[in-house]
Amino acid sequence: MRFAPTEEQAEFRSAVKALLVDTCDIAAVRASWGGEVGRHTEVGQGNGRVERAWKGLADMGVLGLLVPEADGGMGMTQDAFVGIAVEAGYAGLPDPLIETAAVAPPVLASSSEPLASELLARIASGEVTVGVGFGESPLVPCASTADWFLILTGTAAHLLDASAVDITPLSSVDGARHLGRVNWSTAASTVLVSSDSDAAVLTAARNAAVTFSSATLVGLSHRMIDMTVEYVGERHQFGVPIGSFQAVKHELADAALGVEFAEPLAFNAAHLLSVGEDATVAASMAKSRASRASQVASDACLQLHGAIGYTVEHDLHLFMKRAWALSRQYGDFRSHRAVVRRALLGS
Amino acid sequence: MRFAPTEEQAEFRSAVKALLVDTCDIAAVRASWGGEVGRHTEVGQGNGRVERAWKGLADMGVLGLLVPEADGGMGMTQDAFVGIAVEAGYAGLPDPLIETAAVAPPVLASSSEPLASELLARIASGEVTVGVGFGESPLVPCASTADWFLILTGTAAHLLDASAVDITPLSSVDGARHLGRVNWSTAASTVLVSSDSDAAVLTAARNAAVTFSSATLVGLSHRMIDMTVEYVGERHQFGVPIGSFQAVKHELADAALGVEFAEPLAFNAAHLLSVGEDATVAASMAKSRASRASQVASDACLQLHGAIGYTVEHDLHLFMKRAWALSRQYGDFRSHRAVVRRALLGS
Amino acid sequence: MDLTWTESEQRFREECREWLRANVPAEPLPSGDTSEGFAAHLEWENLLHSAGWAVVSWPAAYGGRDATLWEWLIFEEEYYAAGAPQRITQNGIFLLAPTIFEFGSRAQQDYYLPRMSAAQDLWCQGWSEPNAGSDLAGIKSRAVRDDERGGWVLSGQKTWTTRGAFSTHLFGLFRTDPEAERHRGLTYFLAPLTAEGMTVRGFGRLDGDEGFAEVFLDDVFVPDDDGTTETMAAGGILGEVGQGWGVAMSTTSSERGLTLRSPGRFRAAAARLLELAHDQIAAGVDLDPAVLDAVTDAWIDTEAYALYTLRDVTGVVEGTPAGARSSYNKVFWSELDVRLHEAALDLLGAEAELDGSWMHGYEFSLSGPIYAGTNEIQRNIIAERVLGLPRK
Amino acid sequence: MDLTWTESEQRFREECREWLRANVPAEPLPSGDTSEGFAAHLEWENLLHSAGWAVVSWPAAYGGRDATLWEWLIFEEEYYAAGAPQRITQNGIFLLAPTIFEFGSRAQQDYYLPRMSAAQDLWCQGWSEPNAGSDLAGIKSRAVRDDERGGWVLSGQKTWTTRGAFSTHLFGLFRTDPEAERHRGLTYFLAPLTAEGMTVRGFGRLDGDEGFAEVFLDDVFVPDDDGTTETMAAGGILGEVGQGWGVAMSTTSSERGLTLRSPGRFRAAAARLLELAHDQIAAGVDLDPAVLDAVTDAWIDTEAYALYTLRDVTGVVEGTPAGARSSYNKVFWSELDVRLHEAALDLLGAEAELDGSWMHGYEFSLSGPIYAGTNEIQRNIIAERVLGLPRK
Repeated sequence: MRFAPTEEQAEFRSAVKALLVDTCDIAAVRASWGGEVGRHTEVGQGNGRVERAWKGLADMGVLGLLVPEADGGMGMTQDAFVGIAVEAGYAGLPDPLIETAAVAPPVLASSSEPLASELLARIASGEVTVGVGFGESPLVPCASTADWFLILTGTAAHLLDASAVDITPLSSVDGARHLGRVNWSTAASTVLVSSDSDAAVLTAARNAAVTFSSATLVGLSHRMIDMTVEYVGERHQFGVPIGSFQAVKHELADAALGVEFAEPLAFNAAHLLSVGEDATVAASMAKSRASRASQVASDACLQLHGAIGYTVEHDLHLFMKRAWALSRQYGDFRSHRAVVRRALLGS
Repeated sequence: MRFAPTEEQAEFRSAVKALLVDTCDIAAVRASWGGEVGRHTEVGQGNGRVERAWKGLADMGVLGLLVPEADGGMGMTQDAFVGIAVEAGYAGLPDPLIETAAVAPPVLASSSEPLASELLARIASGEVTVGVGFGESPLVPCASTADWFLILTGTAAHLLDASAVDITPLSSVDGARHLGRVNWSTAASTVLVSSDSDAAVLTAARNAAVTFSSATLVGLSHRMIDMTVEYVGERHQFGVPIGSFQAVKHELADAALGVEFAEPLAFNAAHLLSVGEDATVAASMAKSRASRASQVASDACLQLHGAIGYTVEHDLHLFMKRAWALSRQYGDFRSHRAVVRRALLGS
Repeated sequence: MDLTWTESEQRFREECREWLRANVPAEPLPSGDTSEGFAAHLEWENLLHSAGWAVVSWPAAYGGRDATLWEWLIFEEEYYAAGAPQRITQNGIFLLAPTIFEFGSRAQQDYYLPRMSAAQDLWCQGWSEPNAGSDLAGIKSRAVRDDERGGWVLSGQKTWTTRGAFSTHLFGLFRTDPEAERHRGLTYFLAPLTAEGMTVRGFGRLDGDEGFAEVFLDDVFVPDDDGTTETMAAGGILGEVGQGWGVAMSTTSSERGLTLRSPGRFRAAAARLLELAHDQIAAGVDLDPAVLDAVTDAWIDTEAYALYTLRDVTGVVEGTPAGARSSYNKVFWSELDVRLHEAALDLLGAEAELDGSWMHGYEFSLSGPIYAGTNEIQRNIIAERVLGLPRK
Repeated sequence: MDLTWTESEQRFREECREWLRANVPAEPLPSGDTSEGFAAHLEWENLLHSAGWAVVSWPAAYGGRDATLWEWLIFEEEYYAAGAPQRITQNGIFLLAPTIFEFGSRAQQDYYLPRMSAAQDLWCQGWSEPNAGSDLAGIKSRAVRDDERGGWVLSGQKTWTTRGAFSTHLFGLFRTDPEAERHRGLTYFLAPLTAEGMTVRGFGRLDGDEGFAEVFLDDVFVPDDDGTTETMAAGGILGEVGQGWGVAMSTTSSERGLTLRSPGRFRAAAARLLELAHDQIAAGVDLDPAVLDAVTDAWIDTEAYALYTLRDVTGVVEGTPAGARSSYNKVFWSELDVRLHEAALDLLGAEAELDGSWMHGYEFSLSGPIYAGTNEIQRNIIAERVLGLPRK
């Protein structure tokens, strides 16, 4: 029994953190915001990508972490990825990291098609990104820049290249999302894996998206809390730092409490994915808690920043809006609790 | 438009409050606790009644407030009673006041049986109490001392005298409850009003029980908050009254906030009963809020009292346990919210 | 209790409803906190004023129709139910006007109020400063006496000035006695933003609107009041010199209290929320029962707020205003507004993040617990001034 | 990560389970916080001890079996899953023993620990006083030096002493330096409740048990330690004179931390909760979906707590104990325990008020956020010592 990352995993995570501090600072996140996004025009003209960070992640092997060694990856397991997803959240990295590097690879690796193998290699090298969507006509972040799309319906994983889909760009509250609704036509040729052939791979893909978006939310929440701790330690009112008021302390303590107990659930789900067990309930537990914790943290952090947090010039909103979006993507607090409820109580 | 008691109602309520301060002090409540109640033996040997208060209420006309003048009552409407139910809650009066004086009279008055008229007169004079239960085999407080039982099933109001029912005494967490499960046999002769003949009277009886138990909970919550305000103003820790800590302030403010906004809902439901409109949704709104507010208030008040509140020697538990019981009697927070939900959304 | 409207009140409601039905723009105007939207809203204000609906509860002489408080409630209910535009004049009408009514000279009332109701003068609030937000008494902007010119010279910086970039006038507190501490030695000033020495810098709110501004005052001259229109146009003082705190507190309690947040706004939002829920149910969207509970909770709380307000208005009408209890009001409506919008986002599920009216409304609702005295401050007030807990 | 148990740990689990299956009383014992129940529990403690299960993680010499922290976790899980009796020895084993292991002399360890594990000495905690609850440093009970007799004379009053009426010994803090303020000048004493000058008055808790006591000390003499069994039987001092605060804080953090609240207790409660839910569903009780959500929420939080503990234990085993972060632990388990029981009451509906195991458990759970440092204090610790917010 040992519930902690290995020393090697912890060191790798630290290196990724250092890379992101360097390549994905707040200015980079801000610059990734999109100009086409109606009322957010003043923020940026970006495309939802931080290329320098992406290149660094490829160079370090993060993008190929779950790609088999035979395809040029590191052939590692999901418990090595979960801490990295937390760091990506902490940095506010807008790129489709968990989709490209953690959801797609196991699905591709389960296929014997030559295309799949080729794509794995190009994922590991950072050449392509993959957009992931749930359902027939899904909302997909980073849709405008994705090279490939992996669409998970109830019964199959469909793989489509960007030219095979029709994307309607949609404006998200998070200007870095570059969301698109993906429309496409099912065909036998689009099916990469079906539930008849390999249901476990489909389930694992769903669970990976849920698990790693939970981990990302944990990171985002930590970031918002850290920003707020710093702010309330500096901001003075009534002659003292506002962080010395007990109401402020307790609001932040509660925010931290929620994140603290969401985190092990995400790590547990990643562990189950690693050992090939069904992680459905575990992933839903994680997303239910991480989504709610991120909401509690957002609310507390905005409130404690007061009016300054309510401006686009302050950085808080960059993280908060990402949390709002991710807390509902791949299922929200309540829908994931319902998964657990049905597993426990049948209804 | 005028949403406030009349001057006359307000004065009457004040007089009732004064009576209860005098006749139903904490010692009287404590003495009403029962000796047969297993683990609470040390508290009292009472029968769940405060006779002196009951007599006073009869003398003042409270018990006959809703009894027609022809039957010896005051022939007033429910909006004159709601403030009194709040005061009964504030005092912690254990007697079956709302059942005897507010639920039973309109049902009895709708019947043309001579027995009904006789009973109304005896209610007004304080000679008899009525236990009220919902369902086929209900839990009824003050069951051992009730002279009559009014059992509301889905389709009828049954009236039974104490000799016609079989009571299994049950121990409640609130030692003043003297709860019994009432078993009895339906017969044509037990039906006082049926839904075929007068569905509105049955609905109003249900709504009266729900509305006035909400008002009672409002009073109980006010009492617990007042006790706590007093305690935290006196109790010193770290060299200051603990009431000066912001966490204590905010916990009490939140408790008060819940009660503050539950109260008008109870008054509104009583008003609808007064004017003969269907109060089902209004009563459920009130009970949903009053139940929840009383729970928030109990939790806050116990927590802020600390260990002393956790003793039977301190008075807080007398009110808190009554709130626990009443918040679930006649439907709890969630089941009443469900009534509103179905009315709004159909499911 | 009498929870019915009189016949005359019902007629008043009919009249409101009819006019609004005929005049509210079919398409919602662009946000009044953007430059293009502001112009459209100004037009709407002119229309409202010309029809006598701008300030229903004011005297006719100032552009109102002498409506009762009950009628005002009815008007608000109909206004929001009709989906009529937000009021860009609201900082003046709801925050400054009550103060002018209470502390202004007759000449000031006659000059400022008609211009305000006609949207000729558009007022913004100069309360917060970079180091004075929740702690309003920490104000550092100052006004120095200039006996030679006969007036006061204002300098300093105000911030978080809602719609400051589009307004024409500022009201705010300035320190006139540099020796006095905290809330003593402050004076309540009025000044045009066009005055020499004023600089306004707009900046963005997180909901994407540009509605915030910083106002820099660099030796802005406000002349003494000689009762002439000319000097009043150049600004003035409300109440006595040095008494600004008391004057401001009266405005603050209007802001926190009944006047700003009539239940109409929340009832209209609750009605839209129910509509959205019915639409989603009809569309066969798989909704967790807990989402329907969230909708129901928000609806019940809206009703509770509406009833609470009726009780409060009864109190005001009968001479027992809410006082410090208005802090209950502020906390409740601001947190209710968040819950109403959260429930809508929950109904929308993954589509909640899309830029739309509910997300926009949600973002706006998040400012409620912050502005007009943070809810932390309000809870202190409830605990100390309503419940009677010790201050220290 | 390796979330599997080793073979030897699995064997340990089997052994626990088998012994418990064979020995746990079929009918629950009456509450150990009542006089009749206490006797039955004492018998159980003797049985546990004779089979070597009383203190599994202690050295064999003191009655344990040198189990690892992981094995201790397994034991706790099996113990609660089996519905085994509450531990009336827990104040000694979990609160005092860690302090004796850390601060006691070898002679003290050899004397007190075996007697404690065998339930010969039953310890209660003398922390709180009428004016020192959350503010432990406000302690007024004092110990005065008596050089002539060679020892200390204790006087004062302790209160909220859980199971004090049934215990044989008291550990607590006394002021040895009357000049020193607050947490300076305190010393950690051990004393038998049978000593001359001790008066114990039991009183009732709100859950109906008699488990609280006040202890009055009227010149109780505690002799200096000369290493003999006789003097140790008459009491003693843990750690240095005047260093009681530091010694006590180590005990307090054991109380707050991992040792007292293993996840086993909550997992067992969550399992019973699910069973109740299934029973109610099978019985056709009309349950609002929100009640099932409350059950699910409590279950998820229990799993989260169990995983959190595994992480913490991994840290302890690898040399990075939780420190101030154990306040997260205390807040979470104590509020989780309330939610677990609330969910059960919600399942029971109108029958929740009946005197039964869930209501009794609910009442007991309400003490969790109060004792062992109120959750208000714990949240202060989280904010100040974990997050780093300014103290003042």
